Amino acid sequence: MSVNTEWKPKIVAFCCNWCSYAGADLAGSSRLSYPADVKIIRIPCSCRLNPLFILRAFQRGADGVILCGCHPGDCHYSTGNYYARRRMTLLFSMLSYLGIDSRRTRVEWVSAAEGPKFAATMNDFAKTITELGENVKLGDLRCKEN
Amino acid sequence: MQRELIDRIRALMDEGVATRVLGWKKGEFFYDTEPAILTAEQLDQLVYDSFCGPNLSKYLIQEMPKLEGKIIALIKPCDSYSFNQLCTEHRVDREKVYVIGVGCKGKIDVDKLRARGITGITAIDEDGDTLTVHTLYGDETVNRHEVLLNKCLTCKGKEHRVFDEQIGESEDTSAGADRFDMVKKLEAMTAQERFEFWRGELSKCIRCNACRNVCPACSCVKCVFDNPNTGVQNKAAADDFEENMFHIIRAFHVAGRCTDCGECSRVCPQGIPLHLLNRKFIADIDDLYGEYQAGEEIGQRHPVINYTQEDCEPSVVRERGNQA
Amino acid sequence: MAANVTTEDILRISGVNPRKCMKCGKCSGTCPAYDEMEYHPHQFVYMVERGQIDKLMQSKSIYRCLTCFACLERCPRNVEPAKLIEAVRLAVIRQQGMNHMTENDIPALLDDKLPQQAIVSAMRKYKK
Amino acid sequence: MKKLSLNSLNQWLEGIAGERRVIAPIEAADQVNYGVWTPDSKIRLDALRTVKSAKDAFFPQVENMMNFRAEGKNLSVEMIDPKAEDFVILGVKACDARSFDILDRVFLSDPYDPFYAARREHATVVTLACGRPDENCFCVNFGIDPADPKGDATMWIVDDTLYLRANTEKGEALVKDLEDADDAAVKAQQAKTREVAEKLPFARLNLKGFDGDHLMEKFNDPHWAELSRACLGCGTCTFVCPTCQCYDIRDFDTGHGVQRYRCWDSCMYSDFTLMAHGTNRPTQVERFRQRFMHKLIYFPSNNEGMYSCVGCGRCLAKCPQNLNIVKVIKALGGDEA
Amino acid sequence: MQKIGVFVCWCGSNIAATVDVKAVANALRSEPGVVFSTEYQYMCSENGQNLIKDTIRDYKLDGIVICSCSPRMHEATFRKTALAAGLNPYMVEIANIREQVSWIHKDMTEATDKAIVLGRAAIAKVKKNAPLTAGTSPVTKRALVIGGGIAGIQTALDVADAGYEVDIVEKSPTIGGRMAQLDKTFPTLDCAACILTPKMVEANQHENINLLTYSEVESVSGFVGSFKAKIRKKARFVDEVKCTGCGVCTEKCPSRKGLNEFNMGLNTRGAVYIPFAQAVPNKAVIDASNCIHFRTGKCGICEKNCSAGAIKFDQQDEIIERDYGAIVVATGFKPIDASAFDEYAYNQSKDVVTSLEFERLMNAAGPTKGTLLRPSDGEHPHEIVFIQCVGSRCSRDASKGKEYCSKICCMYTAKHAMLVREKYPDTKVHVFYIDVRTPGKNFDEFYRRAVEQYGVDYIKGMVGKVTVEGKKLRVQGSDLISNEQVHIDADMVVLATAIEPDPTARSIGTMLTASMDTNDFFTEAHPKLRPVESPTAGIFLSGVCQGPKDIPETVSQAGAAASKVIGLLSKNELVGNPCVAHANELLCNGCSQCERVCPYGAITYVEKEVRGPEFRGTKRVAVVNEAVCQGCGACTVTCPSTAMDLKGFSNNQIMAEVDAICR
Repeated sequence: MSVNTEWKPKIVAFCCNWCSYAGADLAGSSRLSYPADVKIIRIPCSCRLNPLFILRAFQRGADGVILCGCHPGDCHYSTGNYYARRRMTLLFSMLSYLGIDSRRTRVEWVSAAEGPKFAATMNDFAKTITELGENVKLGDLRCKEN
Repeated sequence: MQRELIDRIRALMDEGVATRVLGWKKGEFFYDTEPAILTAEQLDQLVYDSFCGPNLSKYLIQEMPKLEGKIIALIKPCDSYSFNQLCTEHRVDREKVYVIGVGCKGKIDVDKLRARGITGITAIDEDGDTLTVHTLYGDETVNRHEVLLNKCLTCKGKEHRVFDEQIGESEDTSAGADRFDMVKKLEAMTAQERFEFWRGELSKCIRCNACRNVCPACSCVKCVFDNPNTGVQNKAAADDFEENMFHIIRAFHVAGRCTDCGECSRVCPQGIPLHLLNRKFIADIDDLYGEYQAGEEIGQRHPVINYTQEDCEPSVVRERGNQA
Repeated sequence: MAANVTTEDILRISGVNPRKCMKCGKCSGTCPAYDEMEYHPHQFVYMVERGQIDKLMQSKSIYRCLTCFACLERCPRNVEPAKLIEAVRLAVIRQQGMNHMTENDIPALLDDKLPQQAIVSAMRKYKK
Repeated sequence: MKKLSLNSLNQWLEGIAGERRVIAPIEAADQVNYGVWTPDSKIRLDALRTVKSAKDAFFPQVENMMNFRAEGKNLSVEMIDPKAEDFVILGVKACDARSFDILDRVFLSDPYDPFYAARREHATVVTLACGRPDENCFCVNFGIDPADPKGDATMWIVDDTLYLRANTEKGEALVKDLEDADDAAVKAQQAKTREVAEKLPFARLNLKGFDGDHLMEKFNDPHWAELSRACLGCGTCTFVCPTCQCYDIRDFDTGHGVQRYRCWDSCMYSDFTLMAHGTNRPTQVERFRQRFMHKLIYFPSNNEGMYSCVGCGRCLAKCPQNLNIVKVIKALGGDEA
Repeated sequence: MQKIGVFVCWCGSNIAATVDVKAVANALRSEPGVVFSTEYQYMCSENGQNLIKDTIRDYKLDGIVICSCSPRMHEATFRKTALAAGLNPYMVEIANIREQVSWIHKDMTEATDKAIVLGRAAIAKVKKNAPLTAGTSPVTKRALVIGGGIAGIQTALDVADAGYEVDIVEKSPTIGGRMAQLDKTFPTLDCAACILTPKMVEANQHENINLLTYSEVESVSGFVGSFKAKIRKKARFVDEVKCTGCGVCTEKCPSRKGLNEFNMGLNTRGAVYIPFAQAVPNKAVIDASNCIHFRTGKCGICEKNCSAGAIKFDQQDEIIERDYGAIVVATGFKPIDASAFDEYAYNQSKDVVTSLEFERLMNAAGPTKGTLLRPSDGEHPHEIVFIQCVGSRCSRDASKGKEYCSKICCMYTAKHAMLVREKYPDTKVHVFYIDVRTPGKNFDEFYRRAVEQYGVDYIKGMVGKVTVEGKKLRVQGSDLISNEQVHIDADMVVLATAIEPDPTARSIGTMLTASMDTNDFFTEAHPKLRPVESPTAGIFLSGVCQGPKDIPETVSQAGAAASKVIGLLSKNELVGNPCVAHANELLCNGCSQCERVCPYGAITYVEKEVRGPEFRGTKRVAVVNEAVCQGCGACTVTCPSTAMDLKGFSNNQIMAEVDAICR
């Protein structure tokens, strides 16, 4: 792949409202920076993340998708993240099976108290995605800006 | 056996058990049998032979609301899993079906004969393991096992998981094959090789929806891909992505519910090995959450709508390696 | 000597972050060689942070440390003073381009009071 | 008549492909479909039936028609120029060749389809006679001679030799440099093929009554329910069919604008011709009936008796549940001729 | 086309310093559907809100997007603003350009670009929003308090005084908790028992309070206003009604093996025992693991000696199921296990004690009847070393302690030092400290009194090691001010051990789906503005379970939690969250998968007559109980046909956001 210095990854972070979105807020109020390439979408619970949304993001040009939710056992809805964990494990495995680099998808449990972890996670994920470069395998050519 | 079956069904109908039977009927050739719902008068059209490959259980869904009393259904051992799964999902009412577990010794795939260059087929004589194929261009002899449907090569065994009565002998035609062979082979490839394999296969897809429409697990009243309100409605893949999207989501939606009946691959006009997608989910489920066979019993809670607190993290996918 | 050794050098060599220190003094409270030292473990940490590397490098204190790791073991904040001391010693060695002493110098220095551990650690540190 | 050793086929094709695209039956991932030929392609002229028909070359499954670009609140429209480039489609069987005539009736009559027309105009169709029809073939019922297909040029394969005959100027231009040949071998093969074709199980279907005069009678025939019972409502038959020409026009929001494209549609689908109030063919029986009524009644009654079926046998071979047009003709057509 | 208004907030300089708010407002103005876009210094101010209200009315807006701080901060504010202007409050979306943009990015171009993208996503979402109306659910007018320490007692008393029923569930046989174990309290040095026991008695006698001691909460289901709890009342093997608390059985019991929990295991008690003299309820309890009857089937001396006939060896655990409108967590704390501190010889010498053990040694009701004696030989100690921050402020590893400051140790150590010096002026007292933290009313004065008036020797530095030298404890520490190592031969060493949440808190947190931090302290809904509420509606926090605090703070938090509970219970019904799941009957397959994943049992299936363009007839469809549904969305992803969708976070809304972000 040609190295484009202008290229910036697009990263979608789905955050559960109760833990990880609050963790992101804490990262913000603690002034812990992470790349602006990361854009957060608030969902009520990690179990709200439909695989359709992940594929949609990749279709539309996302280079990485990360789901953040409450730590297992801490789900605001008690069991949501357990379902999310199974679903995402299976989905990520399937994407990998289709030859999509599994480093483009990630799940990280971030509590409301873990602002630093949120920022660190996003920094690390953005770094990984930047290294991986543009997502060409799972994108939709029609959605490329031209 | 066909005779015995017809006699028994007629007797059941005479007893008033049911007025109709879901089975197979004769086609234009000896091999193009067709799923059919027959009344007592039409019973002579009923066929049960080596070409009754289609899984009939899904047809019961549309029969349910029409039924007064029961319907007789001919269910092969492998189809019994689909039947149970449909009962679990309340799509089929066990009480409304009189299940005749029909024996099965593997079904023949005519396309496999064609793939061997045997065309213009007019008749087949079966003698044990040997098939004599008569064609417009002469006769050929083949080993029966070699031309069985792919799904028969990973036969789930001769046991009917559900029945009211059983007729005929069954045989496990898997010959000890590991159904995850190809899944493992793919897993062992590099990501790029896997990507190319699937691109090659999925790029053939014409989005005819045969895989979806035949699938007993894909029983949605309205599929997300047909529904204009979902935002993902899609009639033909206008981009590679949409081929991936359709098949990933389809496999995901049936994950945990797929009984591995193999119909998706059987019906694909382009010969895409779609079962390898579903089987990957099955392999992962078995591996990560414990062995599970959908449709083994009625009322199971499948692994994708279940959890344990100790489940592995999604990072297991990365950790298993072979990603780059 | 040593004018060009900076705090950063010491931190890079040691991998220690002295800012984690909350100045509780437990390292010094536990140090068996405390009374032999001009600067004590907690001061080491403080002085490195303050950039007083020269003073440390010129002090005999750095050779009094037994590398027993008691300070490192006891520190509630994982500061690891012993590693800092080691790093300062290393900085001295690098400056000199040679060892503080050779193994041949050791026997003459031996006496009854010298703990066995000091000999072992001296061997480890000074052998080329 | 010209000839060419099959061994030199690639060489010949390379010559053509230097100037324009060559579309031919190519095997990829175990299936033979029409595709763009390259020297690395596995060409399969011997395949009796490609999975999809040759119609894709003129009427692809997905085709972009226009783009809308959004800049803030402003929208600009950009039409796609249907200008096509010259290409050669090679190895078209008699049935598929006939399908082009049927498609022409649809796309070249009013309203004229510029996309289809441009491709037709730029194409050189090279057909290939059948040597080995199979039990699913029934083209002879529609007056098609599998041994002598039309097109700009016609090919026959006899043993290791490819015989070629130009039928038009375009065809002549293509084959003129090849070696001249005697047509005895071709004649012999044609006789054999025609003999087999006459003996095929569906060589004599009774098409009496499949016309506009019997529309209501056929429409109301009681057999439809039984015929369609096993239908899954998939689109296999329509998508492999060389004459099915229905399409849907859809918009895709790319994020920067909208692409308006057309894609094949299938009358077997529940959302086919979906309207605001719902669908006018709510059950599969009606959808199933629509497909065959169109092929066997509506189309011929509007097109001087030309059936919208060419007897290629793809739907027979590919229907997952073994439903097909022959069963329909037999059920509705009364006695054998 | 909808009419959307966009309002970009400067948040003073919080946003405007890093984000070009004018550029954001301008960029968003050109988005399709946006008819108005502006910026303002403080959108949440009255003027800002008026601007929004006026614009909604003037432009007849269908939806608004506020680009401001986190929706967790002001979403409710702006929803109310919208409502006041006649716009459905759920037609409001927030683009978080403060926490997610201005506060974390330094580059203005980058931050502005990101703010625009987030604004676009919010616009895309709001265009797919639908007006929502909340449903209502009833409130059970009873509260459950988990934990019977001072926090639980105070909360219960306050709630009960307001006229609502309260059940206190306490796992030990008596209420009173940690405070009951204390001798004196700082900074007034009044006796803990003297101020606590009247409250314990009051709780016992209150007509609205029901004490469930020796009981544990087994499971909790339901939601705010309608919780259902299962409580296991463990068998005491003593009939609580008949037992008079006379104590004869406890004296006659021949087993003396049970460690006395109340005295921190410094002495033993009988197998049948009353935890302490002022226990409430003052009823005996049999510890079956130490009881000879339960081990051998013999003995039964207590039974023979009980004139009330209260001993019931065949008593069984009892499960009580009750409904509650609110639940208060007051699970308290315990000191950490000091045995990990080998350097202080805690495991080698009985004379190295924790502060709570020391508390018992000083207490008149303790094992030494209040005379300070060395546990090893019963002699008076003449030199005592106190070590502070044992296991507090420790970041090295979890086995060694806690990263947080335990807050109370400085003060209780000063108290101990002072009490020793007062009672035994001949005893030398040294305190090793890192910092002395005394923020609190009269706290620093108290500490200075220890130094100035009582002559306690405060040494700035830490102890490195304590070794046992015969009858002495050799303490080696550093004095950072004199810059020398000190060696003290002490008779006793007292460790000011860190405190940690009670070990039962974790399972209760899971049961209540109340979030906890990494230290197992319960998380408050907002660290400043909602400190006594858990993020889980209807769950309130009282006392140390939320974080270290002393008695006055605990009592004030208990009162605050009580007022929140009263506020909740005073309502007859609650207005629910309208962002709940909803099943499209036409699309529903009737497969029951959603029913299986719903954590609240909010989904049921019914046979229903359904009419649609493609289907008419009776079918099995999912129905969501909107009062029970909490809106997690687990069902929506389980549903393959997307028949199940979540209002406020619908598939189309989220996909619109995805599209806008990836554009």
